[in-house]
Amino acid sequence: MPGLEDLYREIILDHYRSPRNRGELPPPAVRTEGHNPLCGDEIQVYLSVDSGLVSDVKISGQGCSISQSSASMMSAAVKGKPIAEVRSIVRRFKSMMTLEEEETAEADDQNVKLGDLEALQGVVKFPVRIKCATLAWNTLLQGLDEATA
Amino acid sequence: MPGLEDLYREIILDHYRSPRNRGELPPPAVRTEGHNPLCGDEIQVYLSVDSGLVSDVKISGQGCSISQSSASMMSAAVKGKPIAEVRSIVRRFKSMMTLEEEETAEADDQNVKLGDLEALQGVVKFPVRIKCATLAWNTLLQGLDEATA
Amino acid sequence: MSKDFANLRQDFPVLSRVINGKPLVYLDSANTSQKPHVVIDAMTDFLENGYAPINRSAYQMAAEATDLYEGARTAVAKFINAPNANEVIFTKNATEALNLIVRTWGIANLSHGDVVVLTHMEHHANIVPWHMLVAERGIVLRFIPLTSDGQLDLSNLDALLTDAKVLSFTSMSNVLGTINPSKFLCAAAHRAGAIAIVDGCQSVPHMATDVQDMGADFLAFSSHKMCGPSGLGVLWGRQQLLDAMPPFMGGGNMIADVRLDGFTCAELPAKYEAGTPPITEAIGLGAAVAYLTKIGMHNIRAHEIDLATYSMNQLTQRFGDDIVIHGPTNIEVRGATHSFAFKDLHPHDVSQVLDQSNVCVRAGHHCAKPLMRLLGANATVRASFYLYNNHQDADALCDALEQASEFFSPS
Amino acid sequence: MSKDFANLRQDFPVLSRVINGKPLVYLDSANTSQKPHVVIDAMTDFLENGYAPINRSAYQMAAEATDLYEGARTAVAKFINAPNANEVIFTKNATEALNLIVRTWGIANLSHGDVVVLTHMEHHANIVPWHMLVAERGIVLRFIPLTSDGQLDLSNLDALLTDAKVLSFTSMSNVLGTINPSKFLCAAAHRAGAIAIVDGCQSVPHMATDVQDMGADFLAFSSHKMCGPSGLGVLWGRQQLLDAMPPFMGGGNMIADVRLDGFTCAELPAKYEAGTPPITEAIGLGAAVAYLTKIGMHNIRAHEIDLATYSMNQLTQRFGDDIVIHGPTNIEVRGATHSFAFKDLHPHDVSQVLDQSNVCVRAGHHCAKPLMRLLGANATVRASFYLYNNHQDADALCDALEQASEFFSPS
Ligand SMILES: Cc1ncc(COP(=O)(O)O)c(C=O)c1O
Ligand SMILES: Cc1ncc(COP(=O)(O)O)c(C=O)c1O
Repeated sequence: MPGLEDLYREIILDHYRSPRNRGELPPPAVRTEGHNPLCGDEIQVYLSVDSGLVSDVKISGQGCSISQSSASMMSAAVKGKPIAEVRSIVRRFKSMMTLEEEETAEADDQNVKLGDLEALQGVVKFPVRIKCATLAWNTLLQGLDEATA
Repeated sequence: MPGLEDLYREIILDHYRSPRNRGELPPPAVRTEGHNPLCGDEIQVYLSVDSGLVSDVKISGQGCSISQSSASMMSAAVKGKPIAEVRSIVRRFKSMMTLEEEETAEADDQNVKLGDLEALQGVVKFPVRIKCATLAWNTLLQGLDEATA
Repeated sequence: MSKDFANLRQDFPVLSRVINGKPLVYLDSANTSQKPHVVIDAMTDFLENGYAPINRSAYQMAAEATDLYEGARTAVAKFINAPNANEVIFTKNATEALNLIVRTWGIANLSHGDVVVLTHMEHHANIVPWHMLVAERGIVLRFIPLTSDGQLDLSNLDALLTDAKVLSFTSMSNVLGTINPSKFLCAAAHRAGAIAIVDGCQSVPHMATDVQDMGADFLAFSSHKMCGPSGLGVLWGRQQLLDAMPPFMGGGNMIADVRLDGFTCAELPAKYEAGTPPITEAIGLGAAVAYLTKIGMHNIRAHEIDLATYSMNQLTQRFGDDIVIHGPTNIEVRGATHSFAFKDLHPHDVSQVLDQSNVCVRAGHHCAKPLMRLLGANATVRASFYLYNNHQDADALCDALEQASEFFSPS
Repeated sequence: MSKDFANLRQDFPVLSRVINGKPLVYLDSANTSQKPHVVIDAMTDFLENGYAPINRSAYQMAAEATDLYEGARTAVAKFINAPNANEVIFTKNATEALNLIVRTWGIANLSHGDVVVLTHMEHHANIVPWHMLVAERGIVLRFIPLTSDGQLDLSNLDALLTDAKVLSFTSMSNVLGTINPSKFLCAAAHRAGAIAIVDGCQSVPHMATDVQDMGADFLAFSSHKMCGPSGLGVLWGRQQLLDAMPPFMGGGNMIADVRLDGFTCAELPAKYEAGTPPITEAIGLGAAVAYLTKIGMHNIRAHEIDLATYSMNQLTQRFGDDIVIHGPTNIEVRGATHSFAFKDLHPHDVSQVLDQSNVCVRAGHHCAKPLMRLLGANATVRASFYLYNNHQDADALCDALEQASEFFSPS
């Protein structure tokens, strides 16, 4: 059985205790909301897109350590990046979070580095928590689609 | 396990092969119809009531040996009898057909003789067939209620 | 019969039951099938060692239970070649699956005057829900008639499908054994602009199913007829349709959010699985599907063609004009299900005498009263075979019929 | 704890499961309960020796199966003191039972502007089906508010019930453990001219139920929360109401006749049991009801009062202000179900650490989001006890909470 340390790496607890990019953005930033129907957690992602870049991102809402730290790390990973690269990061992260190897990744996603986000790899061993880790990411994707529609 | 002889007494097969009171009665005779939803059997009971007597009764429809012979014996048992006595016979018959002793019989039902109908007692050992045996009786009851309403 | 099929009788504990010194001859599988050890054990093992809620709690036993439950869904999806496991909805039986379609897709898409085409050989489960919509909404039902040998009469199909919004049909008749040309019918429905709903209750247990090749939009079937537990049915539907439909029952699990003033639905498949689902039962069906797959659906069909041929021959050879077997004579288009009239005996009386020999058949209207009226009978005797039956079972049926004949012949 | 209750732990095979060297501490029974040997055995025995269809075929094994199935109905009727076994309808879960009422009685009796009164502590299963009727028909929902200690605030009850047609409420909150005054509420509903629907999911497994004394019109509950199998729920209703209502699902068994142009309904209970029912599951519930009756519902309630008191005391003594337990403090009006907030830890994180000690609790919204909003939380940790729990389980919960506290405290 995987132990607690596999799930709660130090870096995760750090992001949980001091979340980055907390807050809101005023319009015209895009605001999207995500629910985890299992536990009732809610998250809001605010997204500013500017000349092909994710120029700013903020996170609000509540959740467990996994969903909060995942959101915090995500915000740090995508802020200031070109949209195409952000989508690559999302794909890489989501494929890390799937149990079976789904072929969703595209060729050049390999070049993308997940950095700190690798710490969330342990979540896969706790399938119930995968939805916690991916909540912010699915919400971000929705926002990206809206912002670039 | 009860054998076939318990179910198919000779008198039953006789009524099945030569059913009594087959046919229809024209209005103002009351016509009621019964279904056995299990096997699809249908029966029609025609009932003439005259100055407190069941002056005539006829049976049509199709069914298995148990339902047909039960209908035939019933017609013979009630024809020409006062309505109160007919109701007594119905109660006695139905209580013979119940597995658990329900207290539906009334005091003076004891005086009623079932005669040939006793041959149907064996049906109780074959619970699935009870509905066959009681189909005509329930249909008769409906008719009585209509005729005396 | 191949040796494999002779051996697999041991997989079914109930088949060794002896009543009155006679072995069990179970010929009522079109009604409900027996269960192999592996299915019973999967359920017992789960109940004894790992029973837990699914999709709700986060502890290990709950995660394991969720894996087993979702694993069963994936197995069922593979069994019918569904493109996506989320398109597989667990219901309580096939009847709920068919009602679900009518109350969701039907309510959203059908209004006064809209035409739904059924066939004259449908089970009540594929008639009565539509009748309800006739009463509520004034939709119009048309019925594909039958040929004299119990096949669909397709000579007028295009006219019947004109302006139709739905074609809903059984892939195999539970009375006649007729195997309908599902792929052809789905294509015809689509050409006419209708959706195709397939009642797969009688075919899914007995032959390979491929919803993509068949081209169906919805498929309904029952766990209990395919070696799985009671209390469980399956609805498969194309994701696009399922996503667009309104919900069926409201409650836990099917929601994304609930407020005092409204709610939003969850994604598939949760959207159509309100409340605590049949957890143990789904796990049992998962085991049943694995069992059937291991034997091979093509082998099962071949075995049943052999059984259908042998039993049909025996019945006609031994009883000649005394028996009228309904449905097609061409075994290519029929399953191993024989409904018949025997002499002038009432089916109830026949089955009663058969029961003395521990031969289990169904006597009745088989939940297909419109078809029975067409056959001119209130009831038939139906002997239906499955993978665990053999030639001896067919012989036992014939022997018992002979006894019935003797018993009721005027002495 | 009395010796009897100490011994009955052996009746539940899963309780001897050891994970990671630690025994199972199952505190999720408000979600779904474990099953005793007698229930598992009743199901296995049926599947191995007598599985057969019910109400359809006439052979001996089918007759035996029908007796077992109908015997279970009679046992359930007696368990809740229903005047008539035909008033007991087997559904797939309590959610189906509640939806059934809304889609039959509700559709037949409620129209635009009609008022339905619920409470602020309802499970989604007793909210969402009504929301659907709000959207379809424009009925109006009112909610009985709660007091600060999680009881129904009845100070305005008469006003809330004015012109109401329905009062539908849970007899015990699955979140707060609050036991509602069902008899009083049914009487109040009737005084106002409304019918009373009781969601008995949380009370029927834990205390004696008497529908006649309670005065309810409908009662819904689940097999799987009362030691019975999954895939089965119960709807009880007064015969007069059930007889008058339109059918719910259409199909086999629920009909008296079907023609191409319409159908007529069967009598109770078949009218509401379309298709092949959960046969094995009903037989399992029959065994569960016999098991609970033998122990005695009053003894179970007494045992749970003891558990509730002990666990409440331990939690508050050991964690003081670090724990906030929701709901009433008076054990007379609460079951052994504790929802709580622990320090500033998220319930998911708490339950994850508890799982390391094999302590199984639920973390989430418990399918009662409107109530969660009232509590100002997205989620709580819920520990729920049943007849097989003991003081050691409460101690294990407290020990594991201490570990959670340590694990997350800044190092
Ligand atoms: C109070 C209450 N009502 C309804 C339900 C729904 O029961 P089921 O999931 O068995 O349909 C539950 C349990 O989940 C409950 O606790
Ligand atoms: C063709 C067909 N459709 C539907 C059904 C209904 O299935 P269930 O009783 O499992 O709901 C059956 C079986 O009874 C069937 O044979």
